[in-house]
Amino acid sequence: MLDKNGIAKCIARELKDGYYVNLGIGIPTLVANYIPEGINVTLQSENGLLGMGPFPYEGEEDPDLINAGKQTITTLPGSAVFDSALSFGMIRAGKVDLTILGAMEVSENGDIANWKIPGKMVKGMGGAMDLVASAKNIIVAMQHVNKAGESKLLPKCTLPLTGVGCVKKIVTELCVMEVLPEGGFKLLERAPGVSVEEIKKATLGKLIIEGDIPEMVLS
Amino acid sequence: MLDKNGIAKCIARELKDGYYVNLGIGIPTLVANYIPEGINVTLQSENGLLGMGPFPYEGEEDPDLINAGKQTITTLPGSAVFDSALSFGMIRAGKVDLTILGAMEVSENGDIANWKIPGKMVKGMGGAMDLVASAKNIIVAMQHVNKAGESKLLPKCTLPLTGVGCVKKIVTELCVMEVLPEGGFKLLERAPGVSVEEIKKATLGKLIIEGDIPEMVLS
Amino acid sequence: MNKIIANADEAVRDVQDNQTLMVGGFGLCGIPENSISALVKKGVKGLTCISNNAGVDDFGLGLLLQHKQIKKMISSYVGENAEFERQLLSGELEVDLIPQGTLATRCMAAGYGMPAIFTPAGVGTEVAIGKEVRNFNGKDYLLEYAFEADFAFVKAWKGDAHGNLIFRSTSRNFNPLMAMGGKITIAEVEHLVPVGELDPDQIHTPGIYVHRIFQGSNYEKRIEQRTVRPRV
Amino acid sequence: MNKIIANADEAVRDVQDNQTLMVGGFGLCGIPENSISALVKKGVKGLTCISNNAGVDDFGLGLLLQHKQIKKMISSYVGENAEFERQLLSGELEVDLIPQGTLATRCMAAGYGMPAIFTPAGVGTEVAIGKEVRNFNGKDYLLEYAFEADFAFVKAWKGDAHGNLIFRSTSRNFNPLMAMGGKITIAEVEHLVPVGELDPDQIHTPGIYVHRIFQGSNYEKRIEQRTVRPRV
Repeated sequence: MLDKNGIAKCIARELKDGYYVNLGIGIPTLVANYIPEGINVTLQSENGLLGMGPFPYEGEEDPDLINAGKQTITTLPGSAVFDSALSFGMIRAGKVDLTILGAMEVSENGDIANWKIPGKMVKGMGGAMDLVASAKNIIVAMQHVNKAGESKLLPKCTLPLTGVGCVKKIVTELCVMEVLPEGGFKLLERAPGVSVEEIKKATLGKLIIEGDIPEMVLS
Repeated sequence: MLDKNGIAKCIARELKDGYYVNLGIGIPTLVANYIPEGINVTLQSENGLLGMGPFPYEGEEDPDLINAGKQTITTLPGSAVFDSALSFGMIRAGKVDLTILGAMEVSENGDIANWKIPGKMVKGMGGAMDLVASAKNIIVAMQHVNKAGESKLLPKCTLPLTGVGCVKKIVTELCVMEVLPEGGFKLLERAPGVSVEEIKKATLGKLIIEGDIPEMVLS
Repeated sequence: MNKIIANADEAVRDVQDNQTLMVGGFGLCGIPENSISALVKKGVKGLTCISNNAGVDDFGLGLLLQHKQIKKMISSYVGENAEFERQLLSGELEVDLIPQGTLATRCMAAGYGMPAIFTPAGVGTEVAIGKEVRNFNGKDYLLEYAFEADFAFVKAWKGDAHGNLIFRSTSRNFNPLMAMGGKITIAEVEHLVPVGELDPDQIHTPGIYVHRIFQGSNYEKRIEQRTVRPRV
Repeated sequence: MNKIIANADEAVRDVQDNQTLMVGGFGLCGIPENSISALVKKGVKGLTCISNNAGVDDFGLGLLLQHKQIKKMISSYVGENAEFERQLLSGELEVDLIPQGTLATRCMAAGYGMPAIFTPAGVGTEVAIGKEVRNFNGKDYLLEYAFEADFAFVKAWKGDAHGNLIFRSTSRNFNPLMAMGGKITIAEVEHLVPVGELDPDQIHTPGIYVHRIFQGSNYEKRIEQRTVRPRV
């Protein structure tokens, strides 16, 4: 079973040299801590920055320099700043190679719901709908089940959608799954110590298991 | 009868303090020489400059600094440079107060033809179609008749159009005319020494003459 | 060409009840602090505000909410704000939630003279309800209309009497887009500099889009999520 | 993130016959001189060039015309060029004339992920033939599609290994727009500077749009219409 950092570490293996990556709030943000050595990745923050650096040292916070989660950050040599329209322009144009974000539900055809729970105060979709509608490659980082113990991997989302047929891969505390173009969650890897049976039990949508499912190896 | 500089001088009276103005090639360019005292006007060059200054002194030409006519120019304090899309964006958004350009023909409903003569080598419309489709106020500066002695003020243009129903005012060597919303060239002023009869003779489109037509006074 | 006005009160002098305002900034970053204060002081009511966020309880647009001056918010993300939630639940406040990129692009569209744009954001979701869907090259897009506002309020780092603006770091965000979308655009700047001091190549918003500019004062520049790393 | 390549020949190595190229510049101002020379040397044929102009007889795209490498020009204004006229009249060369603002915006649209845009330019003229006309707020607009090119060639003043670009004065023109419209974008720069030297706030084209960058050489920067005023 993976903790949040484990999920982040697992996703970080997907990063390729030269990638431009947009990281959502929560677990996705942690991916930045596990970028493999020798791999150069540029982080895009959709409020208008390419080349997001680490948090500033205390006392060096700049109120004019924040990320999309409104956290104080830093730039790096080679950073570029731009307005919000160009930021989503480059996202829509498919220039961002990988988007990693959280979800409340994912359906077996790749639909994602992560912005609204009917009956609860709705804060808004922020940039999530733009990102999922545009990114070439979307990986969801989330817990396999919700707090009530119900599967978040469903035949069909029950919550209002953020995007349709867009999720390519899902990493949870239990496993890594690929969403197949024809539908279904194809099990790729098990988290350390997690059995296929446990994954089956926690997955309500169509789970596709072909051959032996290897346990992942995280360095 | 006005010469080219006279036409430019006459049009310059239309300039108001604070105006952003786009000047076409030819007579319109001369308008910049007659901006009334106390009137501040900012010239827009559609290749991407606000605040176009005069030609450079010899030896100070900068190949990176040209106007839409590809002439070497200068900037002024307060100039701003931008790309071609933003340049036409501000034109389309109606931020340019006045556009002055030449024409081969103007029709009595304000259509303009100034880019193409069938059978002759066509160089292109450049930015003219964008300008005439977008500007709030378009003044045409041209000769009243063509080289063959035929009127350029017509019931209907015979040449391929640049824009439809867009010309507001026309200044020729003979007179100043307004294009009425309901159609027709309303005669506003005669050039010095030009009679109404001469203007009538040179105008093929519907000329509207109401009351006494004053002779213009140019300082 | 002198667009300089004395101060924020003078800047908002003709804002009327029930008008639509664009307000720049992302979270509390790059918001027109002085103009917001002046709008509170002026007490205009029934405002529709187009702004990515709605401030916090006691800062940013939260100040206008506190005084019940806002009728409707058009935003992508709201609610770091208890008063906002109260007004929303009680029905005093309307909220239109719009994807962030759509919001940015609709503001930009006005400044580019484009009456509408196509975006894939929201296709197949409740955002698409009632909207025209059109397929280009096998992908569906929504038709979304340009935004225009009676007034746009933006905050820049530097500006001059012509209205030319330069923004600093990520406080740029929505500001240049909204500067282009106002029928009247009002810029407050940290540094009002003499004409000629700004490099023409470095101007983010050409002055043609700006109608009034003033030297702001007492910038608080509050930080919403202060995050730091330990010194090693 | 190192996008630096050795030179122009290396930059154009995989350009194929019959591909579509965007070529930045307005007249001879801001054209990618080195890349054009390398394309001449490589001898690729049947090119479709999207470029505001077509150069002069012995410079700019005129060089590619001279060697009969261009099949089609997509431009707003052409013909300061005898060889161009000859090829056009003989039917060797196709030309699509497009309003300048439409051309610029169609290039930009690709970089903004917008499949099409609306513009009033050309409504009621022969440019509108066969195009969809749509009325917004009482005004007619044409639907025009985004341009994409196999390669975009741009010329910047400064650039770094990440592909970030800064343009100088009006040599900016179409360059940033075409930089966004290339499937592969190749930038040549007068000054290739170390990463970190460019101010993030002053970058005109963020590196994400640029795939290859090289230090250009021997810039001629020819002036098409030298105009001066007398010293008094």
